Amino acid sequence: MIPIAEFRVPYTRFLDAHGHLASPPPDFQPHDLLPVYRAMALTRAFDAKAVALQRTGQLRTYPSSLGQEAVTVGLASVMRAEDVLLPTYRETGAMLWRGVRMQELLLYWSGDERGSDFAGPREDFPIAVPIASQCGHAVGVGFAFQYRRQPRVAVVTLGDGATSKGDFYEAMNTAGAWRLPVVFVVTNNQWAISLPARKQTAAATFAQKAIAAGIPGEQCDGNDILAVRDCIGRALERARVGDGPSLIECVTYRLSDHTTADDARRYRAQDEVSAAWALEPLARLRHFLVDQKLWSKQDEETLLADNQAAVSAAAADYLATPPQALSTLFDYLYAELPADLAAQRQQLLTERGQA
Amino acid sequence: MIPIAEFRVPYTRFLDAHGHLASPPPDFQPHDLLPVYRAMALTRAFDAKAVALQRTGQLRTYPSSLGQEAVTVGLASVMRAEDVLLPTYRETGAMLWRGVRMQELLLYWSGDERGSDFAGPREDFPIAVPIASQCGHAVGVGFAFQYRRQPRVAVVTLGDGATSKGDFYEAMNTAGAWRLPVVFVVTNNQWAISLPARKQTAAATFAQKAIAAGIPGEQCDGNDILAVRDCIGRALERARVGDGPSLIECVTYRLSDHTTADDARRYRAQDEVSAAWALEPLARLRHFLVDQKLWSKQDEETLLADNQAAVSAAAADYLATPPQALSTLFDYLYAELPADLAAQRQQLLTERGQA
Amino acid sequence: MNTLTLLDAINAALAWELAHDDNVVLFGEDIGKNGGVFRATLGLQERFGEQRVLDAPLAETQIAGMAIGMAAQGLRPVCEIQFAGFMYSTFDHLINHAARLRHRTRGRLSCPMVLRTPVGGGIHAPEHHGESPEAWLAHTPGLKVVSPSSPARAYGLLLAAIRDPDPVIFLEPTRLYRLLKEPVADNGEALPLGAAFTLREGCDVTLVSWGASVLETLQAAEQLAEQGVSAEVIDVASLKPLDMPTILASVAKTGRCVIVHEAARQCGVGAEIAANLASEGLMSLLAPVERVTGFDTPLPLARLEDEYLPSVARILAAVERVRAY
Amino acid sequence: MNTLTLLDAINAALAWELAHDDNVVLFGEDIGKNGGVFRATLGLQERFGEQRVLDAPLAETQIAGMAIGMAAQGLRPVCEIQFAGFMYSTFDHLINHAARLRHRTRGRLSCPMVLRTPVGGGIHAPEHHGESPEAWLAHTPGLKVVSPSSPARAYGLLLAAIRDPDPVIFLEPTRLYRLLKEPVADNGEALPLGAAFTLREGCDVTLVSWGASVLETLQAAEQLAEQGVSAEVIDVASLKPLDMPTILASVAKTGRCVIVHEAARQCGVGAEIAANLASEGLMSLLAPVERVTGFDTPLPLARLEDEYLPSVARILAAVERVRAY
Ligand SMILES: Cc1ncc(C[n+]2csc(CCOP(=O)(O)OP(=O)(O)O)c2C)c(N)n1
Ligand SMILES: Cc1ncc(C[n+]2csc(CCOP(=O)(O)OP(=O)(O)O)c2C)c(N)n1
Ligand SMILES: [Mg+2]
Ligand SMILES: [Mg+2]
Repeated sequence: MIPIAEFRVPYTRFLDAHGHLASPPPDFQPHDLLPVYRAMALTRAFDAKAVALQRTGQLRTYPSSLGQEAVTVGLASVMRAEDVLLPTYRETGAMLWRGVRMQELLLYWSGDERGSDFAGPREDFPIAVPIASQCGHAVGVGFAFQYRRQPRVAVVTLGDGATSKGDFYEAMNTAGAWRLPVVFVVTNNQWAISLPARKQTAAATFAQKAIAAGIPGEQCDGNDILAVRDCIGRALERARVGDGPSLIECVTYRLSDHTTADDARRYRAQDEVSAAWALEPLARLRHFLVDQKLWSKQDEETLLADNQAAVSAAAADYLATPPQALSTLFDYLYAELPADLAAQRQQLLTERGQA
Repeated sequence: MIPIAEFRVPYTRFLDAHGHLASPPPDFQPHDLLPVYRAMALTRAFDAKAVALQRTGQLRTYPSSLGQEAVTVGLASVMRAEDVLLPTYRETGAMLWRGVRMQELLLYWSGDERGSDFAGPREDFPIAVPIASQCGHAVGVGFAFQYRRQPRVAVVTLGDGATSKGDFYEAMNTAGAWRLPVVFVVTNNQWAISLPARKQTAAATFAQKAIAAGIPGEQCDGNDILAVRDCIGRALERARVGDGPSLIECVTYRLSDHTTADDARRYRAQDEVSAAWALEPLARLRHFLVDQKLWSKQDEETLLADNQAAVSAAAADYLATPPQALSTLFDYLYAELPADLAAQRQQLLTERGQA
Repeated sequence: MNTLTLLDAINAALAWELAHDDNVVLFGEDIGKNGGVFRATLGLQERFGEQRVLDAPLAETQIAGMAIGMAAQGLRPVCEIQFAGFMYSTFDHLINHAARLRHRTRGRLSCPMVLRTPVGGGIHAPEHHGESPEAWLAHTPGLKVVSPSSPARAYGLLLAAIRDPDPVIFLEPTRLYRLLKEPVADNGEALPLGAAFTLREGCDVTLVSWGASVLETLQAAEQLAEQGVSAEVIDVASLKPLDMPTILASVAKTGRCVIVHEAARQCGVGAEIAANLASEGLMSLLAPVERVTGFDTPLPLARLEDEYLPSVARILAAVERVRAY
Repeated sequence: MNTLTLLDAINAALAWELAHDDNVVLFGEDIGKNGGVFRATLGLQERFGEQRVLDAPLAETQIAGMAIGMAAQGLRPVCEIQFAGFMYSTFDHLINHAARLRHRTRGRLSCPMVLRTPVGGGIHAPEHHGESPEAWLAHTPGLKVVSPSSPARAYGLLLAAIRDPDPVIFLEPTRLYRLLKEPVADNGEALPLGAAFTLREGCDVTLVSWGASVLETLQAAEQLAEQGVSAEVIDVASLKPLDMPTILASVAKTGRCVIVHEAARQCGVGAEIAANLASEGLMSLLAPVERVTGFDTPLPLARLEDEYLPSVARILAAVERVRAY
């Protein structure tokens, strides 16, 4: 049997678990990582605050991204403002980097639609709850860029679990066939609620799923911010110059419960979690920055205090937000409210003494 | 960048376009191919008859499998009777081999549900019209075999176009994760109605789509009956002994229009079709058998006459089949007819003077 | 003014919008060189190029999903699902996303897409090629759902659908594609969405229908006229939003209503119309509301297909019952 | 007899069938060790093993598709879709295959599967976690659709669903999962599918509901009783087939009907019931049929969710209107 096709899935890591850099990526400027580090730390502070708010009944179900900050901030930090992000519910770091405000995220997770009306990246998609459905949308966004000859890229994120959905493959395949500027980022945090990644698929990597679509697939250490930025950066560049879509798998770990409604101790061993803590991205990057003399204990203390203040201020803003009007049940469904709905709207307002 | 995974897609061909055998597959007995050749020829005769019936208003839309006989007969000829086939609409050769009667196929294509009530392989699935949906069912059938520890295999066929549907990937992935006895056969006949395979996907082969699911994927010359039987035979064996699913891509060519409702001259060049005729499977196998002194001109003439007679007899049987009762609109929907439907049934029969 | 079939009218409306709005993009299976399996898009790829009229890979979920992405970016995607029976895998996108994008983002993003698909039985095609999905769609908040019953209405409503700022599902009655011709002014003039069309005035009974069944409904009205019974015929045309005021006004006049549709009866759009008659129209009703519909079974294969579809005879029998009441 | 929540009752019914029928296999996302996100399958994998209670990869289309394959092979697959909002991608399989396999093969193959999924709002979960899909399903010929409103009915109807030879969609009202307890005899006795339950007899007005809304409907009836109004309360329970005789008989007695459901109004199951009242029940009706339903909008996010759901006040107002008529 002659092989008719051969494939390799490359793996990228620069920073080891101790923050030690063997060889740097091309054009690497360590101080570029300072804002990235700050954003990762802010994301972690925000997650902690959100969980605390939920625990005290001030927020609804919340999915923490604890441990995944290198992926979320990393991918956003190499995107351009005019690119479009199509996020899952665990992309807090990416959304914050791109300008979504913390109050908006809190509003969203409190069950208030205004949380998806970002003042910031106006063309970014809202959080997609139906797993993998955002992949299809990303291809449409990528098509619009290609159609208008704009050098922009649609970046869509999904989890390891999401790769089992047909939507993902259909999207990759169409993006490949039409050579569209789309980057698929699979955040392999090793769990899909209670299902470990090794039971999700017989595939050894998630990156190799790209081969099905005939597009480049790479795996990187998703706790190594350099690797994330390098791999996704190159994928963005390929997409931008017309070389089509790519898939990047970032291997990380979900250090938190699936959401605040979940108790991961029911289904996964504590020592697995402890081992994963040793690989987490924030400490790793801090070690590197400290080694490079770019970061000090003092810097760290200031940062923690600043983040705490920022997060608390956002929470206060969020809590002070007046409720949405009742009529908003109807007001945004269509550009113009059809007559039958106008009647239902009127009925509700009358019933509730608002008309 | 270190490769973290590497893959090869093997290609198999034994008989070249002239029916010349370079080296035989293991345990090869040329005379085993005689019934296979006969079945391929019968399939071709049946297809011609069905098209003729359609052209004379005696059959509805019919999808010919002209040129694909090595795939359809080949795959069925290496299955066991107790395996289950989940076919598309272009698997005439496989269905006939497995015992579906020609009259039943004609009934089906005339728009009569009884055509799917095969007297023959009672557990085989009916023809699936919604593209790729049968893939999901096959995984369930394979599960039932595994669950009952039966050494049986579910064989599901799909086209090159069908590989763009998410159903296919979801099915392969689940079959892989659960190591189920399922063989996915992709008949790459190079066209999905008017879309050529190269526009269906950026993937260089359809076999490589297996890599996404972490299961073996192989490509073979689908016009070489030896290659088809070898590849699918090995895949069946792996499945049967508990080694899980495989994907086999058989490269062939749709020599006919998509269906009798289609006119392929609208979208494909005649010289492509002529070139494909030079590779077709029936003549190739005949040349081989003649070379082996297993087949003569006389044999061929007898076969053609026999097939003609069989096909005409089947057509006559089909045309003589009395129509289904009106009440069959209702009679098979549920095991027991609910009261509301009983009323609708009664209404229809009364209206039509049958009650 | 050219005399067009419904298919020609659709082709003309698509061509008009492609010519007048650069944001309009067509895609679907086999719609390019092949012009679609019914030829609704015949010649459009040749005329407007492969960037504007695209053959999509065989993946309906993706077709709907990508339409949403394009629409959110301000394009006006018009996608085709080859047959309605293959659109069920788009429901997740239609229900969870297309219909909600504007609502979810408080108007920041919106979804001005059109999904066209042939619907209805009677052409004796294979299984799944004659489905009538309008009720599922009409039950979906955030969508608009339209089905024309004549070339001129097809032309005007399709233009309106493409120009509408929200997602519109455009259901094309396959059976009518080539059956009737009428003069259609190809002048880019749209018809309003959300308005029913009174095709024939009458005072004895109101016949309500849409899509291909309008044909048999009109034939029934014709035969009734010969018997001296004056039937008002309403083509609902918009299944969502539904123009109940027109129907209620008619029934206020006639006191009797027969609703005709091909889709299965239970929870069909006919149920919604009858339910409104049972509430807002109750006092007008001089007789029970009759529904002449497909049975609560799948559409049978070709041989028995015609037994399933509402026939003129069944409509007349229902009229007879409501009149005799 | 143990006092069980609706969740306990479902767990008990599943355990009973697993213990008594080797062909029963459960699968779905997170139903194994985790016992499902609501814990409906708690302890079942441990008790019956990983071959009978399986965690499926995250792929709803496939979950439905494989249930069909299993069922065709004579197993009794009971699959779980984690939330109803994620079931739309199963519609292709449900409509085109599960509902038609027996019909298509003239009875040669059949599809005795159950698809369980939590439905309905009111628990303030994230978006898509509170959908009410019953009307889409009830419009699908070949399916059966059930939704229980009490622990005992959940137990008996789920047993019936699993034993039924045809595909049954079992809609579990999330809001009731842990809200009520009642004594349930865990004796393997099924309740009939296709029969409504009259929960309360009365003669002034008929209140018809199903699923979680039965709760508010009963509360409204209670308050009406205090005002001297006697309301009959019917839990439809089976959305398909629909037990219209029970409803018609009740309205024949009361002359007034208010239908209560969470799903959007247009083409909801309430429309079907009202449509039947407008035909077969017309002469019983002393007042317009009222529907108290979700609005024709998506269920809003948590903050406004309760404004969407039919409340006791809205039911009472509707009763007031039909009584004042
Ligand atoms: C289509 C769909 N099915 C099920 C769910 C429920 N659900 C929410 S998150 C989740 C697991 C997702 O896992 P993964 O893709 O790995 O992302 P992660 O949560 O690990 O970030 C599931 C099953 C959903 N939201 N959408
Ligand atoms: C889900 C679905 N979409 C569309 C169709 C219409 N259709 C029938 S055959 C076909 C092309 C299939 O191509 P391929 O899978 O290559 O099989 P082939 O016809 O070449 O054997 C299409 C689009 C369908 N039957 N089902
Ligand atoms: Mg995950
Ligand atoms: Mg093909």
